[in-house]
Amino acid sequence: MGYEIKLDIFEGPLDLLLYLIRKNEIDIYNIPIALITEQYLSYLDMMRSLNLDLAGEYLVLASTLIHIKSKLLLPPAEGEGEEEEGEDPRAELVQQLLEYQAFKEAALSLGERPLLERDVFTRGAASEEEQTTAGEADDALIEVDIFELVTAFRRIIAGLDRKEDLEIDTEKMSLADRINEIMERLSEEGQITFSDLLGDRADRRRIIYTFLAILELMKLRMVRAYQSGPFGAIRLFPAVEG
Amino acid sequence: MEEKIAIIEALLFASESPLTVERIVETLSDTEKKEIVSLLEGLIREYDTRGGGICLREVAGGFQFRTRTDLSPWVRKLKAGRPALLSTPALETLAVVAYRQPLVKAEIDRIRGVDASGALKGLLEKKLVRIVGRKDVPGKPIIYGTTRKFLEVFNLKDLSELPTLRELKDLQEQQE
Amino acid sequence: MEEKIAIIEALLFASESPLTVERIVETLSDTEKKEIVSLLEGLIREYDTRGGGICLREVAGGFQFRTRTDLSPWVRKLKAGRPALLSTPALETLAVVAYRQPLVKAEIDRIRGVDASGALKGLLEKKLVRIVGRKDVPGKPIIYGTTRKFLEVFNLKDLSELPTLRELKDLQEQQE
Repeated sequence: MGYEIKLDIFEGPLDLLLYLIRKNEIDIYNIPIALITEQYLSYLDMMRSLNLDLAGEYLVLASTLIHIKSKLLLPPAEGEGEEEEGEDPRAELVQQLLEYQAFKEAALSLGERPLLERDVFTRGAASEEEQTTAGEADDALIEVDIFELVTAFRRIIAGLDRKEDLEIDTEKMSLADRINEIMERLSEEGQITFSDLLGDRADRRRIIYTFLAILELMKLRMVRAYQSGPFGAIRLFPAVEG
Repeated sequence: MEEKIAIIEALLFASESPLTVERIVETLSDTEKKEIVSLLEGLIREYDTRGGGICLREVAGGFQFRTRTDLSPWVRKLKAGRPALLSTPALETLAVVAYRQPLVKAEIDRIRGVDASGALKGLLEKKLVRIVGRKDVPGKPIIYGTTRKFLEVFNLKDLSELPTLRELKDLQEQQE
Repeated sequence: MEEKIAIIEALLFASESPLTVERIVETLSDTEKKEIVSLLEGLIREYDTRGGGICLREVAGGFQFRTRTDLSPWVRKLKAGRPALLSTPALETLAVVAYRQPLVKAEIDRIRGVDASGALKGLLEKKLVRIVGRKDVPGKPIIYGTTRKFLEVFNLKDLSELPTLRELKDLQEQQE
């Protein structure tokens, strides 16, 4: 049996299962579960004895296989009479295997396309114009990915004290949103009432964050709030000229 | 040669990413889109007929000069670098994202039967996959999709050019 | 076209710097320098006669394809509208503002460990960051926050959609 060398090429439990199905020339719609389970488990044993890292997913599939096997062994339950055959316990697994197989093939055909920097190459040198004109017009579009932004933030935070490494909580971000919105509107309109700020979309979350934002802005002494008597409209003014 | 073709050729050559017809229209300003498309088609034919080392191709929604595929051994030899290969997990993850986008990581994990975190991060770093947004369900999981660079690297005009697989179609029919 | 010329053309095109005859000799290995020089001269003539947007020129001790000099106004026009990339300092400053807003410059400086004035100015010009107000404390420092354009550029509905550090860490850990 020359399969030792192939061990590390399995991409996961589904991949191993597909390999066994292919190796035994089995019809995927009619998997002999007992045989496949036995082979699957002996592969896991082998991987373990070779000290290969066994991802938890391999064990999950092992238990799924054993579960299906036991279901197939059970006599059909009463009432689930002969006329109506219960669903094949293998159906879900087959579905999953077919789906995975399809994507595996898709991956292969992607890999076979003429790939940039492997099969085709674009112009290697930067053009003269690129080097001379930095071309950073003010209103130019900006091409950055949100992933780069988080990565940048993480990089900076990594160099700081541990206490800086706080989880970014989304509540603070919602608050920042409201603060931005309030300051934007104040600079446009000069003054604004609490209910103007809520607008038509006055859900609970929005009311709370708008209120918290105003408190925060007052604490920063960026806005002043006035109320025209009890139950009157709360009116906000910028505390200083922007 | 007509001056307009020369200009278009210079623009294509100078652009660092596939050049869209729209950008050419903006830059030339006095030429209709239809005319530019037909000039581009003419250029593609001209380079193909000539059989030189360069050809013009439509990729990622634009046009770009590229080296002829069959000459890649020579170019690789010159560049003396190993081709930037994607690992099998990366390629599988990319295939799932490409065909099922927009989707969340849990869906990728489910289809591949293993955790896709590592592969996904590599693809994000290579800019083949990007964060599209968040799903409006509890936990607001991040939604992923492919990038324009994905189209460039895999020589695709657009996503509809991805080959449809029979198995995939069968599955979708079964699911419905 | 002779295959050798096609190969040389692909090499010239893909090379990052002007390609010397010596490098071509090394790469082709079975062709004499003299022959390559004459093929290169032939290519220069061919492109010049064709009068397209590209020409082959001898520069810095090597050969390189370039856009025709008289077409540079068009190329410059194209480049003027190209997407600008953010420099690393700009990106880092933007990240700090995005995650820690509203905040004053002193706080950005402290977190990044360098003076953020330049980067901040650039971000203000690009309208990614704006002045939210002034803190009513001695010196009245300016308070910064991100703009609506920032959300648009990064395709976010609101700031709470910014990926958290934990989400990034989850992606990272699997690889290690």
